Amino acid sequence: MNSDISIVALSLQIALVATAVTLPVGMLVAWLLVRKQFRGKFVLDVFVSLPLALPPVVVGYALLWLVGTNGWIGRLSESVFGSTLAFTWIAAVLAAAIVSLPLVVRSFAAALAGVDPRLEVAARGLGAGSIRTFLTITLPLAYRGVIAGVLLGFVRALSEFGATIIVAGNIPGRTQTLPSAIFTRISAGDTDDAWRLALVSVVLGVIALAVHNWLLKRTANGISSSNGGSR
Amino acid sequence: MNSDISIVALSLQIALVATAVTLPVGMLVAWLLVRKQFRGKFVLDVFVSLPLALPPVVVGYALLWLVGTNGWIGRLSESVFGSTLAFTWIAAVLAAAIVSLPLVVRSFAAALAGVDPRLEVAARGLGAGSIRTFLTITLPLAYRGVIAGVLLGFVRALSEFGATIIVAGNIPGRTQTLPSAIFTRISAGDTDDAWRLALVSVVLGVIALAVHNWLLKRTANGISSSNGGSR
Amino acid sequence: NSGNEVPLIFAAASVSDVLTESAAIYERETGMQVEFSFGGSLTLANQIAKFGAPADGVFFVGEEPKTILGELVNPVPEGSIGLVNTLLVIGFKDAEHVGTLSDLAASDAQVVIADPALAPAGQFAKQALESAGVWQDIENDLIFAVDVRAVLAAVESGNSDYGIVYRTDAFGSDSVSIMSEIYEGYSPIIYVGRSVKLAENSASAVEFFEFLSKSPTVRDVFESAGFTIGFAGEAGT
Amino acid sequence: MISFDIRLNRPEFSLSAKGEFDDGITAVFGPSGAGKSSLLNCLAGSIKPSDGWVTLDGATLYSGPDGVWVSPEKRRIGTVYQDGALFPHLSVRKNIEFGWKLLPEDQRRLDPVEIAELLGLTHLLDRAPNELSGGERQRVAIARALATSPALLLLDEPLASLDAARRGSILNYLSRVHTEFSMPMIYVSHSVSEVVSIASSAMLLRDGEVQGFDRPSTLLLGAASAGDEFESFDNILDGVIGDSTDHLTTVRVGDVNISTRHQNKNLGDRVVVSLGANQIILASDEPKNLSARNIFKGSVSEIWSNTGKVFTEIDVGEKFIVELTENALNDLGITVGQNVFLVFKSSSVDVYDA
Amino acid sequence: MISFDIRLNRPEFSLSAKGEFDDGITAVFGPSGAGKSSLLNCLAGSIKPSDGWVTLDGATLYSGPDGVWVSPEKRRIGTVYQDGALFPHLSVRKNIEFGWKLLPEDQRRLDPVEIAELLGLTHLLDRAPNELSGGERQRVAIARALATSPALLLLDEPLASLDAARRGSILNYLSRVHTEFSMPMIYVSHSVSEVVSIASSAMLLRDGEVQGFDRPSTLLLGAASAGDEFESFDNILDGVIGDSTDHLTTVRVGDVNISTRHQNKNLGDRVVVSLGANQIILASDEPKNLSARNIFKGSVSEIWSNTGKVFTEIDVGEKFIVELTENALNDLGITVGQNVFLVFKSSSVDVYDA
Ligand SMILES: Nc1ncnc2c1ncn2[C@@H]1O[C@H](COP(=O)(O)OP(=O)(O)OP(=O)(O)O)[C@@H](O)[C@H]1O
Ligand SMILES: Nc1ncnc2c1ncn2[C@@H]1O[C@H](COP(=O)(O)OP(=O)(O)OP(=O)(O)O)[C@@H](O)[C@H]1O
Ligand SMILES: [Mg+2]
Ligand SMILES: [Mg+2]
Repeated sequence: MNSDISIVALSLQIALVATAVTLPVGMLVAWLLVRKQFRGKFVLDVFVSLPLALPPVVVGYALLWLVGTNGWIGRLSESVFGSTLAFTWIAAVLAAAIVSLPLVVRSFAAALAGVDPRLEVAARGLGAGSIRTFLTITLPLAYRGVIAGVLLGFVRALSEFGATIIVAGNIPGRTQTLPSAIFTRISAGDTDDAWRLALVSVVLGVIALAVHNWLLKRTANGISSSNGGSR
Repeated sequence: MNSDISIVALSLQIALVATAVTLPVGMLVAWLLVRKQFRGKFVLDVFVSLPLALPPVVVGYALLWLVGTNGWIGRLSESVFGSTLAFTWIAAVLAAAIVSLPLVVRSFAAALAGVDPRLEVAARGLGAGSIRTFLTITLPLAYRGVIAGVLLGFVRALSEFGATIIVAGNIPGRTQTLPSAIFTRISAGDTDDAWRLALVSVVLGVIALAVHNWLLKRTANGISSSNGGSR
Repeated sequence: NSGNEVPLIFAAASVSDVLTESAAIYERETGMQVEFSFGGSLTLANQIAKFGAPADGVFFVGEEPKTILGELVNPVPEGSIGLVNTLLVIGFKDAEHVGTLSDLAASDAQVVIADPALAPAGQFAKQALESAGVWQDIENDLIFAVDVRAVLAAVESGNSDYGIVYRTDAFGSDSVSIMSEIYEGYSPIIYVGRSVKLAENSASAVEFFEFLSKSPTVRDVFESAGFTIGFAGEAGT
Repeated sequence: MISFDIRLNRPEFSLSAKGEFDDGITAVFGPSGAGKSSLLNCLAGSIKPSDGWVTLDGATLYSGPDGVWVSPEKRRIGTVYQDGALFPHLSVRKNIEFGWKLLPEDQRRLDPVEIAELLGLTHLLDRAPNELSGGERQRVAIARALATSPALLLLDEPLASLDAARRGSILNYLSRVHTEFSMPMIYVSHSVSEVVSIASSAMLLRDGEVQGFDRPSTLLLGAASAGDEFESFDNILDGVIGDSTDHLTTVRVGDVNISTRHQNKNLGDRVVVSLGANQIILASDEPKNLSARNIFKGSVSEIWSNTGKVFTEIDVGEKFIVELTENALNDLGITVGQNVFLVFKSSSVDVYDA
Repeated sequence: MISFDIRLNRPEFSLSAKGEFDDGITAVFGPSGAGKSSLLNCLAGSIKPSDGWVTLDGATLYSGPDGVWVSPEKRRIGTVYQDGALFPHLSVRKNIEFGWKLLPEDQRRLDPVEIAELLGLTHLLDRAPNELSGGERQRVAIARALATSPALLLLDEPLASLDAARRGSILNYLSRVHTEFSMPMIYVSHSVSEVVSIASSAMLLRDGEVQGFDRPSTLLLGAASAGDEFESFDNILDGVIGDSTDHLTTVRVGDVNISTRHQNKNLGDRVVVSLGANQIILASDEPKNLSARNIFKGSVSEIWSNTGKVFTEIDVGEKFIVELTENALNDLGITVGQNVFLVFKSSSVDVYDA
């Protein structure tokens, strides 16, 4: 049970950090994809979407190459930290962030594109610069897609297994997340234990979903304090 | 190479059928979640979102139980087909559909919720019943999220591995999809072959993304034949 | 020096519970620690051989992983402990009894084994079927599952009538019936520890493996999980 | 005929309206926020009242007590929304044809192409709504609602952003549609001239309450008295086109022949005449050598005053209401029963199709 | 002062407008689809012209040839959009304060609370925009733009869905803001009375071309002649409040003392007077015993006719334009130089703050 708690804690830590990374990155990418025209836009689009098209295991191996002694991330981190990131929790964060980024970007992009540009123009005319306009008008108006994207990304990060186990391993206490723990229990024939941990995953997912719905409702309320009777 | 083609064909078949299933189901669920109030709504919400919170392997085992002789799907299919669905391509479709459904539902729901209800009211007033209103007004106006949801769902189905390999196995020519073929090659140390297949996955993903972008643009154009100069 | 560092041992997930328990004993009795990363034997071997994963030791079963690792690992020292497993034919609870592999082949029923390309258990099963001379017969009725636990689950859930699994797996399940035990026709199924040649904490890994070989408490743990204990040199590793 | 008695409760507003509108054109007016749009929405079924009932031509559309609710698409009520509510993903053509296409062929009384033509939209048919100007959008909204040949047409300030010329021609078109297809209409507007020229009865709403329901002229007078919804009162009279010269047209109102600007109308056409009460001058002696073309002798039948304004009713065969200042009243020494002369210019008279 | 010479090309429309607006209130009018909103958007920077330039108080805001483009938030131009464009996710209060909060304290010349008060929005501050009526939304849009104390305020049909009373008080408030804060304004409207009461100059657009730029009265006359944008011509005159009685107020226009309805103004207040050309009667002899309070002697300085209407300019110290019919002209035998009497009612005169 004690180790259960530390597994959950580590999983949450990894998923939260991954979400904290994908949120701004995803927003930036979505914004670039939706509002900017530039060369290499499709390449960027492909690049962030790739991890969705590949089985996570492949993503895992690709990442392992990158963060390993021969990859550029690996060499960088070796010169900075004195070791590669492979088989550390940071590698798990990387894996989780990369596989959830496509979900986040796609949700954000659909939401941003749906915002009425005339309202942004109106905000500019009232003296708000482009960044402030984005933060105070575009983002709040895109809230449904943003909140959905964060939910998808977070929950996907929480359930990430295939890439994580390759690049971060399955080291109890250091990189063993809920999914890898479940896998280990199943492999060892510890079925009851495995289901118990799966149940924990479900509970975390339900909590995330409940928070998502609450945020959605709260934001919607903030946005229009009542919808009743409005034509 | 020949077998490559059949692997790709099977993968596409599975992903397409899965998408064909998740599209209407996802739409129905999203519509229920967004526009209806009913008891058990949150349960439904949790239920379709669960597969995202669980590692696919767990989903695979759960499915294996469901399609087994004691599961209700299993009993149904045994009475219809005389055998369980496990280790057939239909099981792979089931797995792919279930893991991609949450992405589809979430995207659709965010998009539907963003449609201005006043336009639906206007359509009703012009004589369109609720279904026609949904099809001719709500759906087209939610196009961004719908198209994004279909992309996410399709590509996720294409890359599905963890659940598929448990419930459908890895039978070349029958249930071996791209991801399982890649995994097999990697495990066998056939790295070159594995990377080649991974590249095929990437190409499929890029094509899907290109189609997505094209659809998005086409629909946007159909919706407003030019945006230039509009305030 | 580096010999005092905690070694990281890549171990088959199927022996994760017994190894974790042994590590606890190791720490209790010697004060030294050890870390594991669990996975499929082939996956682990590939991580090390092809992607330079930082393992100090490995602990798994089968020829294929060993081939993949080749010269990267040290040979198993004389007298090292090995966990020996055997194969069983299992059946869904109301499946007809089959006594031998030939009966199994003759039954025409669907049989699940682990995928020889993905799991050592599959390779052992394949060897057994081949040496029983029924591989050709049964090939069309075979279903390959990703690993041996998936085989067990497929039979437990009634999706397949028969399956070939390790003895240790079947012991944990009460929803399958054991049809027969297969004693021969495949390489010995032995989980052994090896240290990785150029790894930093290779020596600490060796120390842990030595402890496993010597400790009677550890031996109890292994035996109560259903393994037979063997030692290198005895059974031609 | 639509009848209703509804209540609608909102956090800071409640509407309570009861009425029965005949098959003419009924104007609904009142200050901003009075509940005009809310009332229309309740009739169309866009919003559900909190309580009450609505019937159209005898059929119950809504009944709170009986739990009856006819969904909007079954009501055959067309609505021109205040904000247009055009479908942004459909071209102007598809917007206009949206409801028309849903009609059984035999109920298609108006042709979308013709409507578009008459509302000056033909060159815009392939545009998207977001490529239209404000006035163009309003016209598309009108066309879209008309094309469904509704049994009742609700218009919520449909001409607010149109220029006078366009406004006049659309008003004309609307009244033609009204008579030709006997399509009852309910018309929300802030513009007196619109209300007066088109409506046969009017309802005044204020703060969610019905403050009056009468002929537009009568009601507008009350409104003017009650709180300046309008700056002035207009005399609205039914008439028939008489002789025309190049520059003038005579309109016969009862026994009175009124000179108006030249009208492109035929002898005998029925028209409605509107004449501001503040555009008529009274004279106690017969005036001479005035440019004013209309000088009629009559007698004062009534005098009353309202918020500092004085009104007199003068009977010259027809009754005209004239706005005066207190000073004028005193200077001329006007009393009830006295003979006076009405003086007004032909250009002060507006003439509309009846 | 804003100057511009811009071209804007759209698939089926092109705008080409050159002008220089002083720091008064400039009206822009013209038929629906003429390009009024497009022009305003080009000035505000909401859309980029295809070519040309725009300068405000000497600073270049846009120059096609030089590639200059000042982004909208740096222009200090406030815009009241035709469709409001309120932020749906912000309360009325936050909408109004949006731009105001972005201003450095020392540039906050108008107080949002006060603006809301004056526009009758105080009780709506905590509402969401989708809970407002059409007219309420328009007022919030005005308040939001005003609160940024812009160097130039653009108003695109800001009063289209308001009742007359509300409209009058807002027009009043706008002209007060204009003078008090010397805030230049550009005002798009279809309503003559609005244009005339508020603007000091006017531009007429038609089909994307500038058709005229002049004093509103002069231009409106031209417009009337050119195509009935308006039904009538109004005399617009500057005046000063004179004596008041209970019922009447005298307004001194040059040497002429005009009687108007009682005005709640102080002696000496500067005002603008509006009097419809079709509300004035001419008499060749001095009329007697008329209810009309304003009778002035003058002489005919000009006579001309336009699309069947005849106009005369009468000089009574000030020049008034009077619309007549051909018949009246002939009957009275009016010729240039002849002495005549102007007759009009005090209630025909509208008085606005200057
Ligand atoms: N969705 C809503 N929620 C709460 N209050 C609302 C809502 N919609 C309108 N109101 C309020 O109800 C009242 C009536 O609104 P309504 O739109 O019917 O007015 P109106 O008479 O049409 O005004 P206008 O002439 O300005 O369009 C107003 O006070 C308005 O603020
Ligand atoms: N985004 C657009 N794309 C193409 N054409 C447009 C677009 N917006 C407006 N137009 C066209 O440009 C012309 C001028 O439009 P604008 O909105 O400036 O007219 P307006 O004078 O403001 O009319 P109104 O009084 O009806 O608001 C119109 O013909 C209109 O159809
Ligand atoms: Mg309204
Ligand atoms: Mg406009």
